[in-house]
Amino acid sequence: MSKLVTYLDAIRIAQHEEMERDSSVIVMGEDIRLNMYGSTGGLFETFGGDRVLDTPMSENGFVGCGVGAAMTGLRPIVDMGMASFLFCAVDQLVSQASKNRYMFGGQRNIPVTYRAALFYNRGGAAHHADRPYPMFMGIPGLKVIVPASPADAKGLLKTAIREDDPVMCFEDSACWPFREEIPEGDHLVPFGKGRIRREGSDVTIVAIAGAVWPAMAAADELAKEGISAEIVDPRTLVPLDRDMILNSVAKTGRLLVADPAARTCGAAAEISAIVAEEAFDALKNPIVRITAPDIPIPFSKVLESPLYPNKGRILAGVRRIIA
Amino acid sequence: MSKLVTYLDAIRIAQHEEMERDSSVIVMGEDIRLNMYGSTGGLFETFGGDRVLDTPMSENGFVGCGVGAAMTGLRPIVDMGMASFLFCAVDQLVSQASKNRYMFGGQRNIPVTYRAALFYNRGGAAHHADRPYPMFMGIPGLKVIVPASPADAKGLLKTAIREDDPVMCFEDSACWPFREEIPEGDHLVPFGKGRIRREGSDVTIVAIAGAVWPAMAAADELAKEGISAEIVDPRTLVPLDRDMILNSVAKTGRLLVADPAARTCGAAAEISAIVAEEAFDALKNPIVRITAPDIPIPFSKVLESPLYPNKGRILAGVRRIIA
Amino acid sequence: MSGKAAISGTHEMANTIPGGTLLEGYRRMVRIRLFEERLAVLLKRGEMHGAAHTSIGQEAAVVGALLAAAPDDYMTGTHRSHGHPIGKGSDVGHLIAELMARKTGVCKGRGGSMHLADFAVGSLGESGIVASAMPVAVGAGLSSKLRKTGQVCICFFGDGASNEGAFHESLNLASVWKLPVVFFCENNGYAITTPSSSTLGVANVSERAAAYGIPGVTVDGQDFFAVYAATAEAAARARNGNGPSIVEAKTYRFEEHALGLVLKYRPDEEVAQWRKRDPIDLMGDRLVAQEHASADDLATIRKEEAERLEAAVEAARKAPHPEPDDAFDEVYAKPFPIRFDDRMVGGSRV
Amino acid sequence: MSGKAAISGTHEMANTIPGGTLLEGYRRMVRIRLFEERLAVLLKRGEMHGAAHTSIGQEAAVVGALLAAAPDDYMTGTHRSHGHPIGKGSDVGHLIAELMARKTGVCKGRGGSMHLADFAVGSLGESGIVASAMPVAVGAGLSSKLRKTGQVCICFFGDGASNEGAFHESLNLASVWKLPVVFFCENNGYAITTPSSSTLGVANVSERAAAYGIPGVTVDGQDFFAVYAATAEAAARARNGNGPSIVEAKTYRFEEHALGLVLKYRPDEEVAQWRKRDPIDLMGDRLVAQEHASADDLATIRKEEAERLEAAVEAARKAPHPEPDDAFDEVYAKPFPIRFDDRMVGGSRV
Ligand SMILES: Cc1ncc(C[n+]2csc(CCOP(=O)(O)OP(=O)(O)O)c2C)c(N)n1
Ligand SMILES: Cc1ncc(C[n+]2csc(CCOP(=O)(O)OP(=O)(O)O)c2C)c(N)n1
Ligand SMILES: [Mg+2]
Ligand SMILES: [Mg+2]
Repeated sequence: MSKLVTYLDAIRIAQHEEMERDSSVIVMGEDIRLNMYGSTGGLFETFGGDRVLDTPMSENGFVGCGVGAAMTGLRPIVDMGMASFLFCAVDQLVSQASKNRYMFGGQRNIPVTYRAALFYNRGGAAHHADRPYPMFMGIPGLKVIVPASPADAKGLLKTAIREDDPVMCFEDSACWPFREEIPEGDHLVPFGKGRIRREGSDVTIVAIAGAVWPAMAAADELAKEGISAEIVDPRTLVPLDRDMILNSVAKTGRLLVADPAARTCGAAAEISAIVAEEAFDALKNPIVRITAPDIPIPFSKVLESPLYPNKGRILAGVRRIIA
Repeated sequence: MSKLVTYLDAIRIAQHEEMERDSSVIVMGEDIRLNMYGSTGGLFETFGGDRVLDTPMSENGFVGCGVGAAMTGLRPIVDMGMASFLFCAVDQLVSQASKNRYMFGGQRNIPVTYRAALFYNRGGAAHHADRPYPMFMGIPGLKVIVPASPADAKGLLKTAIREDDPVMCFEDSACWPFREEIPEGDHLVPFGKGRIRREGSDVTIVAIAGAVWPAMAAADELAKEGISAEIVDPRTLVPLDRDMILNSVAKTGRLLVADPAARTCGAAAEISAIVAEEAFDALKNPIVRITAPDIPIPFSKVLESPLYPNKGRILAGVRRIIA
Repeated sequence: MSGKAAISGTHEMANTIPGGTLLEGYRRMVRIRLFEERLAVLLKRGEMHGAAHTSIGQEAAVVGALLAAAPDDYMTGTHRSHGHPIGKGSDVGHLIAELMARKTGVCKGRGGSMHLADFAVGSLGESGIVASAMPVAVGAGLSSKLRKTGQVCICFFGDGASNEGAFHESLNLASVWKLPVVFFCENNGYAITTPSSSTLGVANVSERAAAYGIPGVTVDGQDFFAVYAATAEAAARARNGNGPSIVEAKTYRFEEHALGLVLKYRPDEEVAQWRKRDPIDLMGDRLVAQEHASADDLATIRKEEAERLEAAVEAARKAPHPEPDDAFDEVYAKPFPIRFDDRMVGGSRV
Repeated sequence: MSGKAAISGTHEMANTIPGGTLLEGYRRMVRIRLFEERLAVLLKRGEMHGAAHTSIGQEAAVVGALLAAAPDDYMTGTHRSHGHPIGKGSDVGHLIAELMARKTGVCKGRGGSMHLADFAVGSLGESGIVASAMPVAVGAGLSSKLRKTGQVCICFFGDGASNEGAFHESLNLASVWKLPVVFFCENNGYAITTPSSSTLGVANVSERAAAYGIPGVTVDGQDFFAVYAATAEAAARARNGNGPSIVEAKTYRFEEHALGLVLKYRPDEEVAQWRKRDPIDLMGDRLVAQEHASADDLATIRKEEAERLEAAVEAARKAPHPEPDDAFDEVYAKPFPIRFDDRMVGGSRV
């Protein structure tokens, strides 16, 4: 059985199903009872105030509260609203969530899920438009997921909630309105398994989060010119499906990485570095990164909209390596 | 004129000279008046309590205080103690220090310097041993420097203090005891200019911060085997001397990056990705990264000491690409 | 003003405010109201984009506090901060141009609604990250103390913001260093949908002053006179080297959290009750009653301000948008080229 | 206990503490003292490494608070936290093994002095990042409230920590959610070299309770009885659903901030005065005076504890160090291979 749902609703459904299944799952965050951000509708009405908590504006506090609750028998989902607010809570994410299990000799699991929306390309300006997942990829002990479609959003988030490790789920607002048929019930997408969104033989495009869709559009265009692009959606960045990427590059000999985050030390850099070390012999051409540039995000749409990977930039990138 | 000084003392001297030169330079941080961390000796006695401020334990607060002071006529040096404490202040670093200039249309410069010690390989365990500069390299608007020797520590820090942008200076405790002759007085090292610490023709080793020294030792060893390694110390990570790295690789055709930070999305990944895109044609072999692994830092020295780049690991890495 | 928190609002000093100041206060309150009412229209018409949080209903708190400050005093804002630069004296022309994302905007179209700053009038900027400008305000206070300029910084924040760690660290730093900062809370009872009664352990934000050994006072935020008096006292105290205080204005936002949002969390009755205490009407009535102005004078002010706004909107409409490559400017004071696909951009542009 | 802060310390309830508890209290205080005195020796001899912050002088605060808690109550520590797990009942054997970086350590040699945790006795762990365990304690409180287990969490923190944003957010969250947390401040007057008189705007940390509408009390931290009584009351209150409180123990660390440090910031006279009020001596004298024990009984306790420690140190010396590849274990509950040079490590090891 499956039905047509949006990305945002898939996230709501994943939470609803897991809360129904496991009474230790709770949700906390700012303004979630009234569904301010669109993915918590009905949770308060169904599961009540003990399990759906509106928090004060204390991001560091409630992020750490999630860790403590997770170490003592609950399985919290912490709704951060927009990813830019994560910066207020980095200490708890790094010093507690990511380190406690290891540091304490594995005495306790830390089954907590942090959800954060990537709210870029919406005229939100510098304080709302961050895409900070690379920062957290670099923190050992965290897992990082970036679903690009409704079915993956549901399946990955459900896996995250059941995972016994801290997981950061970055939800790309560029994908919010997309609809697709998604499997009902226990649809679980495993971590560390990417998805070939389109098979191809001339160039591998690893596309992250919302960049999957312009990459697909670019592949359509390239097909018309007789260039066959393979689109790899890693879906989870930590753990990363290295094998899928390396195998694809082994086949195509060319790599472009499209990523809406900033360039320096980003996910695209990491993927490029893995391939430059482990699939070098297969590579026929330079590895191209199509990312946002290293600047804060400006308010003006004229300024902002060219900054993220789009079909045109991805096409131009591919043409640079297939000359 | 020059004299023999330690890395830590070079940092003290840089601050002392700049405070003498410019009365708008102030220093603030925890326990600096009594020189807790070894690099602020005599400042309080010389410049008094108005310019040398012991702060309460409020890292986010005083990091932001540095921004506000910098926007209104002062030139603060904010002493963070150990780099692990930066996690408590990420919001002010990201949301205020890095973005305000751009966001406000360039109305004000933000001449503030943040100093933080990299305190690894000292049995400090997970909460004291972080090397988080990659996190800040990914934040547009910040500049990031990593001096490896006393003379560079002095010259880069003096430049940082005079810079009209927010600068994060990461001081590698592995380098603290090193002594060298350093130029007295106005010794300024420009940002974005790396330093070839040793010329060579067979392989380029880009070594970051404390990794410079085991890389030099490895190069000595390699020389005995007839392998000529060029050691590039980038000195500043943002801006990065891309040309020096690309030119070196153009000459040697091989690249190894040695970096004490964690692997994923690190400085080594960025340098690898730049080269894989911009010097691909010169590359004869895979690019190797010798970094710390993606784990929190354990307390035991048996566990900790192998984790960072050392001579043996660098040698093994070079041998993988010069087979 | 004392460490104890109590709604005062009737204050001796309120009767000594010069008539010119009062009329200017009325004018700036009207200016804010018209400006923000206009934003709703611009947004609907697609002439503006992004989130916009209005101060409609809170104008007495905003302007009362800022007219009590000196022209060269500093101020930091919040996400709900069109009113603050206007209250501080900024020109509506370059503010509206900013909101319409024009190159002529006060931040060249890069800031928008939540990131207005106008250093010419002492506005050090706003923050879309709640409470995040508070440490910056402390830094401005430190700077004016060390440079001995006598400037005070008015640091605006909301009831919700008072639960952030940045609030605590800022208040404490300013207290132990006796910095010239007035922490001005616009307590409108809610953080988006969440009532402050459920997120603060205390009834008044001013009670938190006790944790820092500084004075805190709560005043009627709909009453320009009360706000002005309390802020003037706090600013004088700060200027005299006696350190910071909290001034809390109990107020209400008449509109939604942001333009365009519709969420049901406030009883209709509550909204209606507060709307009866429109700060502009209250001020106007008192100005007429105290013979500072006639009803006609006030009408003239409103007309002038409407015309000023109209002209500003027209000018902004005609003003150029930035060019795409302007995005790479001014990231740094001392810039270097930034890689964007196969181009290096921004480096030589300063 | 009231919202007002005042040194109480003489408390009705103190006279009702069972004799067995008192003797166990004395024993654990001695255990901490001997343990930490031994660390100094081990460190000097190179049998231990890393920073070690001792509680010597603060044992009554540590043990008084923890014996007032139930065995299955939770606790979070600080960087100065050998005493906390010991006070909560943890075995010195696996603690000393941890400090000597052995595989048999309570954290398998990965934690060390600042990261002891022993979930078997409710110790949820310490934090080398100051104040950073406080939000974790709040989470434990939330968990026990929602799971209805009746467990209280004793959250230790220092005077310096009370200036961190994490303190504020933790206190406020626990207050508005009425969580069963006792925020226990060991106020030893300094954060490393910095006196709390220069970093807090208030004389007592307990005064900060006013900002959250919760009770705060200050007691004599050298007096086991006073600490026990105040904590027991706060814990009972928490357990009954009435929410958190601050209990502040005014105390002193007799030694330097950390073993091996030498910095001059405390007047000799001050140190000497406090040393006269050694909490173990004070407790011992009172136990004898109240006829809970003879001087010989106490000597026996000290001897037993010395022997216990000796045996623990010996066992740790003989215990194996971890193997280098153990470093890659237990980063995750559900692990994946981690790349280290040209090896993939850790993935299959759980
Ligand atoms: C750190 C942070 N968390 C969350 C948000 C989302 N947010 C924007 S405004 C707001 C409420 C602010 O409440 P308050 O401080 O009372 O100001 P008001 O909106 O009532 O003027 C929230 C939760 C944010 N912008 N920043
Ligand atoms: C966030 C953070 N900042 C700074 C430090 C360095 N540091 C370690 S202990 C300490 C002082 C702590 O003071 P207090 O909370 O009073 O505890 P005490 O040491 O007196 O027991 C400092 C500044 C740290 N570990 N963490
Ligand atoms: Mg509010
Ligand atoms: Mg202390």
